[in-house]
Amino acid sequence: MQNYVLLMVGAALVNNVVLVRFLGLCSFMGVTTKVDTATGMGMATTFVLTVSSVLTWALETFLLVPNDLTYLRTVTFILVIAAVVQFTEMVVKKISPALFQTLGIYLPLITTNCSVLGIPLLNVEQHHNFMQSMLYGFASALGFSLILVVFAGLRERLALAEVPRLFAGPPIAFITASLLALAFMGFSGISTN
Amino acid sequence: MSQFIVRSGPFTHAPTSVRATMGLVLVALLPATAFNLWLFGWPALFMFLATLIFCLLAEAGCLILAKKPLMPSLGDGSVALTGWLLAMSLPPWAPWWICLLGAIFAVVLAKHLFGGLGQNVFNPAMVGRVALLVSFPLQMTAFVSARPLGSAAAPGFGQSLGMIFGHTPWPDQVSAASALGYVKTELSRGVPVTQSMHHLPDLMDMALGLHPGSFGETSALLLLLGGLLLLARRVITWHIPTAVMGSLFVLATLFHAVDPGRYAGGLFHLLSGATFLGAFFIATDYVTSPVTKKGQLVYGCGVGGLTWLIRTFAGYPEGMAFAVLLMNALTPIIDHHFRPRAFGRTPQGDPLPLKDRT
Amino acid sequence: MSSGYAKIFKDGLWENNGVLCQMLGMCPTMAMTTSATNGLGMGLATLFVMASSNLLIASLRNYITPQVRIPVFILIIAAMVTLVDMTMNAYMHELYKVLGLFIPLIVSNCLPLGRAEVFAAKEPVLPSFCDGLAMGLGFTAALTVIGAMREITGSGTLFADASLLLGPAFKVMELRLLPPGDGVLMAVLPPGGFLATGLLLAVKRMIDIRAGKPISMAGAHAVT
Amino acid sequence: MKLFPVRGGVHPDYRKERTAEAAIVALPLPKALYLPLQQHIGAPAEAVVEAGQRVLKGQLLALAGGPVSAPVHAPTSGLVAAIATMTAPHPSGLAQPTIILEPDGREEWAALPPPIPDPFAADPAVIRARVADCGIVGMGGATFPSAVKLALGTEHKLDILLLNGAECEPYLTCDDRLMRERAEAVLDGARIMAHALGAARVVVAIEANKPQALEIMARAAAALADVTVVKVPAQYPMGSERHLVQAITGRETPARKLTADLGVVVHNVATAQAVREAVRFGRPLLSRVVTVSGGAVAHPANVEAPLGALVSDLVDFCGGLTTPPRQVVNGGPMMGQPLPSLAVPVVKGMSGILALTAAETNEQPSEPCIRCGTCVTICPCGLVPVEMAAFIRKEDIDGAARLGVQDCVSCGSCSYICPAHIPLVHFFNYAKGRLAEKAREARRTDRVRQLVEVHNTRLDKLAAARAAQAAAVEAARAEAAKATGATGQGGAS
Amino acid sequence: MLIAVGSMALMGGVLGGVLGLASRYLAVKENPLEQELQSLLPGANCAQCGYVGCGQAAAALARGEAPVTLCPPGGKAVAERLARKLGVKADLSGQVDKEPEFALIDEDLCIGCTRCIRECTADAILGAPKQMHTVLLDNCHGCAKCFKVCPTEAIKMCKVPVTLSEWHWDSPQAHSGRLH
Amino acid sequence: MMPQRPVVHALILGIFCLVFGVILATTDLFTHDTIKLRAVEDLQNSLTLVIPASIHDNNPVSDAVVIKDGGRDVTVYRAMKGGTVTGAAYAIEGSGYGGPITLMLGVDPEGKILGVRATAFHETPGLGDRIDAAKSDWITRFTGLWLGHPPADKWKVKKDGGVFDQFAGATITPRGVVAAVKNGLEFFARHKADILEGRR
Ligand SMILES: Cc1cc2nc3c(=O)[nH]c(=O)nc-3n(C[C@H](O)[C@H](O)[C@H](O)COP(=O)(O)O)c2cc1C
Ligand SMILES: Cc1cc2nc3c(=O)[nH]c(=O)nc-3n(C[C@H](O)[C@H](O)[C@H](O)COP(=O)(O)O)c2cc1C
Ligand SMILES: Cc1cc2nc3c(=O)[nH]c(=O)nc-3n(C[C@H](O)[C@H](O)[C@H](O)COP(=O)(O)O)c2cc1C
Ligand SMILES: Cc1cc2nc3c(=O)[nH]c(=O)nc-3n(C[C@H](O)[C@H](O)[C@H](O)CO)c2cc1C
Ligand code: SF4
Ligand code: SF4
Ligand code: SF4
Ligand code: SF4
Ligand code: FES
Repeated sequence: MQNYVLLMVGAALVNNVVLVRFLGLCSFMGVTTKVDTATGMGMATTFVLTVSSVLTWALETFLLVPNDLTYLRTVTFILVIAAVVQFTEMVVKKISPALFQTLGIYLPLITTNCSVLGIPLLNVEQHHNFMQSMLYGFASALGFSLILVVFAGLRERLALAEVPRLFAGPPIAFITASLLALAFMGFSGISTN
Repeated sequence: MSQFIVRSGPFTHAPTSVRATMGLVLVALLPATAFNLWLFGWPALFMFLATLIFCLLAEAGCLILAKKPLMPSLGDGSVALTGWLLAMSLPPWAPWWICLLGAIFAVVLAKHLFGGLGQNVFNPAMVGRVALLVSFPLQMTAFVSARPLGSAAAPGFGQSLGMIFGHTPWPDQVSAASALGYVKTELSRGVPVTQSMHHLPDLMDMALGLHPGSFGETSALLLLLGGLLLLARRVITWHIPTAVMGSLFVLATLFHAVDPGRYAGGLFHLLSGATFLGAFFIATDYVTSPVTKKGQLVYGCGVGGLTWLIRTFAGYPEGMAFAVLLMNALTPIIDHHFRPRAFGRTPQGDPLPLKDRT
Repeated sequence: MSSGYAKIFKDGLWENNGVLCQMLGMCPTMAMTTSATNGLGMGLATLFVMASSNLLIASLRNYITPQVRIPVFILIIAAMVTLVDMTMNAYMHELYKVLGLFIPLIVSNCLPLGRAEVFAAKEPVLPSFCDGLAMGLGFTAALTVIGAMREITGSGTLFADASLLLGPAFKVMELRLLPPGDGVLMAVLPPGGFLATGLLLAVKRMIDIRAGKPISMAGAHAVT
Repeated sequence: MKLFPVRGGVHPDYRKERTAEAAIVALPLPKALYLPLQQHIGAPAEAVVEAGQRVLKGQLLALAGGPVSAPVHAPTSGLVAAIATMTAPHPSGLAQPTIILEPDGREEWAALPPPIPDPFAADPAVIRARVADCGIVGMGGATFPSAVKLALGTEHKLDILLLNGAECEPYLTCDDRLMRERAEAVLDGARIMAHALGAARVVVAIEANKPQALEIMARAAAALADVTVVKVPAQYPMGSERHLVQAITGRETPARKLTADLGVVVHNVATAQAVREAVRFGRPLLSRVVTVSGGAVAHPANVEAPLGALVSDLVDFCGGLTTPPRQVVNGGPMMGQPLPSLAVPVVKGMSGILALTAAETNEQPSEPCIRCGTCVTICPCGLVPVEMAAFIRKEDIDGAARLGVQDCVSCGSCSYICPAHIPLVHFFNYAKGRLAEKAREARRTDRVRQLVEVHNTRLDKLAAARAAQAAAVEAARAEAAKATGATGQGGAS
Repeated sequence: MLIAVGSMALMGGVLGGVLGLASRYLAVKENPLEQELQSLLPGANCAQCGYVGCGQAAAALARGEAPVTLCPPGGKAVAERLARKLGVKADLSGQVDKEPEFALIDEDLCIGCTRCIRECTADAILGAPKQMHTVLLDNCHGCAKCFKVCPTEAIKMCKVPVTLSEWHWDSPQAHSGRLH
Repeated sequence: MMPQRPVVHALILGIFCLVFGVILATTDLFTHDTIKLRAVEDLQNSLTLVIPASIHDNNPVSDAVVIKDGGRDVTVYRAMKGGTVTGAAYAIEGSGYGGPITLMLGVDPEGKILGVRATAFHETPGLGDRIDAAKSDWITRFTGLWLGHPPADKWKVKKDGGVFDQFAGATITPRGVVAAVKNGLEFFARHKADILEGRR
């Protein structure tokens, strides 16, 4: 139990996907102009990452390793993830326009977010079992969502600040992210195993 | 009359100003600063002045580049305060280039790239300190034990000048670990907290400030004095300091009760590190903390809790600066969620329902 | 048509640079720029993948239906990456030892997919290939510059270990600018990556302003 | 009586001592009176006299221009010199139609409507009609036509008429003096209004910084079972209707509702006195008490001035200006409006004329907001001034509206307290103006769309009718042709 | 080798089939303009435009809420393509809001020709043939159609005057009060 | 757009997968063994760093034994000269600031260190990465030491009362390495007989 908690704290805070692992940065920069968008994206990513962690665990355990096909890992992982995400999007769009507006519209963004491949690959690298894979995916996505929302809050405030012309927009966003990463270094060294 | 008719009312204003506010904070910092100048001697004075001057120069440089007038901003005391607080959070004998880089991190990076006073989202002094700590862990954890000015062990004027601005080596045997650092190192080699406590100054000395630490953080009592002045003059309110110290104390005491060998006690956490400096002077920075009282309580608890977490579990022995920056990042979200309830409206912003009158 | 190709290259290198304007492929931009050499290596590997995947996609685009477009594009890119990975591991092992870590990550880089969608899926083969090349070059340049910024300030060196990547002849590139241990460590840590990128964006904007170009603020209008 | 706490607010330097002991003095009749047609909220009044016409004191000069409007009467007898446009006592300095009356000094009364002998037996509608005819508007500053407010009793079940004697604005003492000098009249008027409203009780709320008024009013009320005098704490803006109601009843008026929905109607003490004059004596609203004060005024005083007297007349009456003022204000320093010049007339809502020195205004160039949060703490409406101003600064008016800028009562507390001297209220006034403008625009567009639709349908109908007519004519002609054809020949012309 | 190729092909077939099925049976009617616009956008779904992905960006473009220059990854090329598709000029910065106006008929010049009445779509002009015409201020929306047809130039377009109740404070940043 | 039957999409994606599957599988076919070979070469290269070439004439990779230690299998590569074991090398793991540190440790039959190298770690550049032989000679200073020299309670960094230098500003990494090397020597001491005699 304690192991799982540590695993999750590690994935969410200490080795935060965005600020430490450097995964999913394009979404991080793209969807954080508004808190609402960031929240939606966070929820959608949490869903996809959890599902894809489980799926790829199955793929790895039942197809790739038994047949010595690990060289196909990257290809099969990303293929399955992309297709599943696209399929989910279609299903949500059809069955619930409301859900589509809150979650579904974010799904296409997720395929081009490298955390959906990065986290499954990390799962493999760290030899996670089924439960660990799922929790790791889930917690990483929570960490991702947290940073997304926090950063969106900061950017909403920056949008109202008198930032010098040279830095307004993306440059100051990166500098803010830099200071956020600096703050997160406070968590470094928390042992998670 | 012509100049102000373009403005709507009110036509009377409270006798407040940014300058007066900042001035009061500077005054409140004086006792602790003076005491620590005495405690750490000439090198500390040079370090302090260097930091202050570099910060003022950095501000002036930024203002010139931004083509803004110099005086109102330089004179309102905010950058002096940033420099002062930065100096107070540096090791007392830090060399000049640490001061310079700190000033650049604090004033240029954390303040002026965001647009100057009031626009920054992170506490400039703490950005300066943390960037230095991360970049120069060695120099930033080189503390000294007290050598009061005038005592035999205190370095002389010329020697001190050399230590801060040149390459004069430190006198032997002055370097010392801070209390938090010592406990953490001992713990990492398996020495329980209960045992390492015996090698630390007693709580009275800790409260008075007679222990190694950053330049301005050691004297809890004098900082408290300054804090009370700020409270009395209503520059700050009780919410943030109480929340910071309360949450830190409660967490530390609880865990200490469960496992005294692993976790240091509440009083120790209060009196060591930058707890008082942080609670009264740093976490309270207007610009980077929430504007509502409820928000401030949440923010303060966050700072206290994270400080404890980082001190107890993470790689760095002291967590106040990180905790402040982390909560700075959360401030917009906190502000968003803890807006006061508007008159005649529900917390969600809808008009209150009309009650049936009977 | 030559001016068309000139424009493609100008776009890739400056006007519509993948990192500095499109802000795609940010992950390797942050993760792989602790030194100029790393940036260069990652850039070159990406360059190869982008050029070849653009080439393939442009030639096959007429056979792909919209419903399966994204999976197919991703498949092609991933296959190219795996191909590069295996080949380099086997036949360019020394180089692989330096770059090996970065290569699988190219799949998840969103720049190749972005270019596939925006260019290769719509344009003929040769321009697409050039676009991949140009975007890859721009990407390489940006990563190398960011890497250099971080390496100089963080470790005091420039192009350290470049000879491992490019061969012993490039030993001359390896410079030491500060005494060992004198760097600002933050630069090579995560905050440094964001900071260097932010500063580079500001520099680019300054140059564009000097050149009298209108400045674009991505996403800025949506916030007002 | 148990009071309830009110959130926020400030304690400005009251400076009331300068005029608190100055008994009300009447202004000698000036050479000319300038009576703007718009002295109230609502539609402007419409002049019913012409230039050159002689009028008597109390005679109707302009008729209410709509259901929410108020008539204007002659404050004295004299000659209508002209009806011209003239700078309004308004920050815009816009010109507006004004009746210029040259007094003849004879103070000849016109035939007034007869007194209502026993107002407490009269039909509320009669009282309302009288109040409307006498041109009475709220004298607490809002200048809302009082008769409209007196009609609230017809739709709401009212318990309390709350008489607003808070006078929370610094400097102003006109209500204070009125209560001290004419307590019986004020209470009589209040009870008449309570009767008109159908409210059983009158509660008089007076701030604690007016002990004499409290005492005198309490004494006057002692004999009246239905009147209670309550001491409320001196806490700006206690005089604000909704906050006063909260302090007295503990109930919070829901946004976009009226206090009447809670069973309370608030009127100013001067309004009450004016209502009494109208009901008991048939006298329209002709004059008002104005506090003339401020550091630049030689002898501050409470002046009862005929409406239409120039501000400069009052200032001269008070000894003139000792130094050039930094600001001349209509009303109190917190909510008052700057006056464009001294050559503007006294109007019904003008409770004070303040000539303030720079030291008094303490106006300083604004600095960047340091997010101290004081404005949030003190805003009596629970708003977040700092954020609203940030949105407005970026011209995001809708963002400010989402934060509730329209709930702001412009009390000025936030601007008063702001250490960075940011003109917060000015930002909010601007935003509210822009929002109102947008709403007007939207209404206008809607109206135009409707008009165009009507126009088009009319044209269509017309075209259809014409087509039908043409077809009929055609048919008739064909018919006729057939007929002629059938009968052989001959010309149907 | 066989397993590798076989499993890959199988995966591809199954996934392709599923997506194909989905696209057929889960299809949702979409605005064709939106779809066309979306096909012009990069499809990088990076959200830098401030919308959630290219689909939402296209929808906003179709609604006319977004400028054609919205997409940083697309750069100038996409902006031009979008502009061509939507038939707008890419550079819209020169446009200024017109202040509201109304028509005023100079009664001395009006010859009662009624041409203006026929033009006015808002029924804002009163009058009969050979009689003087006046404009109902409340109805006129300043379209200036009447202004263009008047043979005697009796119609002038005037700025709507600010009334006391319509006036409002200018922004404190404007530093240009109407008073001095 | 022509409406297409689902099977068309299935075919397209299937064929693409098939084609690229063939391509990748073929490449794998050609590169599989080479890649394996390279891995072995890498291993050999790291072994030569900790076992001097002069003391053996065999290929240590092929003379490996697997030792069970606790629940772990440790592969020990043995250097032999003329059939007698002259040295042994094996991977050990320590924990540093940035996570696990993998080291290769070479010892002679007496348990004296022939060499230590860090082969994989994530320590901070400029701080902990000085355990890399390319960055500083710190790691080479283990050569020639054994469990009694320095005495067992001095196998610590100076800060903890031992004899090993810590890095300025980084104690955790050296502490981890010293502890790992000490553990490695104790492992050898425990299994000396098995290793020397080649029992598994
Ligand atoms: C039926 C009715 C409608 C009213 N509508 C408004 C209104 O739209 N705007 C307004 O300012 N006051 C209106 N009032 C007057 C308010 O009750 C209140 O007296 C006025 O807003 C001034 O109060 P204040 O100065 O505290 O804001 C209305 C009163 C009545 C009886
Ligand atoms: C902030 C604020 C302060 C006010 N202060 C007073 C006051 O001190 N005295 C007063 O009579 N009205 C004051 N008013 C106006 C009252 O809200 C209300 O309009 C008035 O009492 C209604 O009476 P009337 O219609 O007779 O003027 C204030 C309004 C606001 C918004
Ligand atoms: C950014 C950063 C990176 C660090 N990296 C290392 C590291 O690689 N190795 C290490 O032993 N300590 C590392 N540390 C931790 C400290 O520098 C130091 O080791 C710790 O505070 C205890 O060392 P001391 O006892 O010498 O103070 C790092 C600290 C920071 C801030
Ligand atoms: C109570 C109080 C506390 C402050 N604390 C800090 C601080 O911790 N760090 C700092 O850089 N400035 C501090 N300031 C000064 C000022 O807010 C700072 O320069 C701004 O953050 C710069 O925009 C403080 C000011 C006040 C009034
Ligand atoms: S009172 Fe002024 S300085 Fe303080 S938060 Fe409000 S606007 Fe900012
Ligand atoms: S925001 Fe409005 S209501 Fe609140 S204090 Fe400011 S002026 Fe008063
Ligand atoms: S910025 Fe362009 S590529 Fe990115 S989501 Fe918007 S439209 Fe798509
Ligand atoms: S301007 Fe337009 S609306 Fe106005 S009167 Fe002329 S035609 Fe009618
Ligand atoms: S490279 Fe774009 S999300 Fe990672």
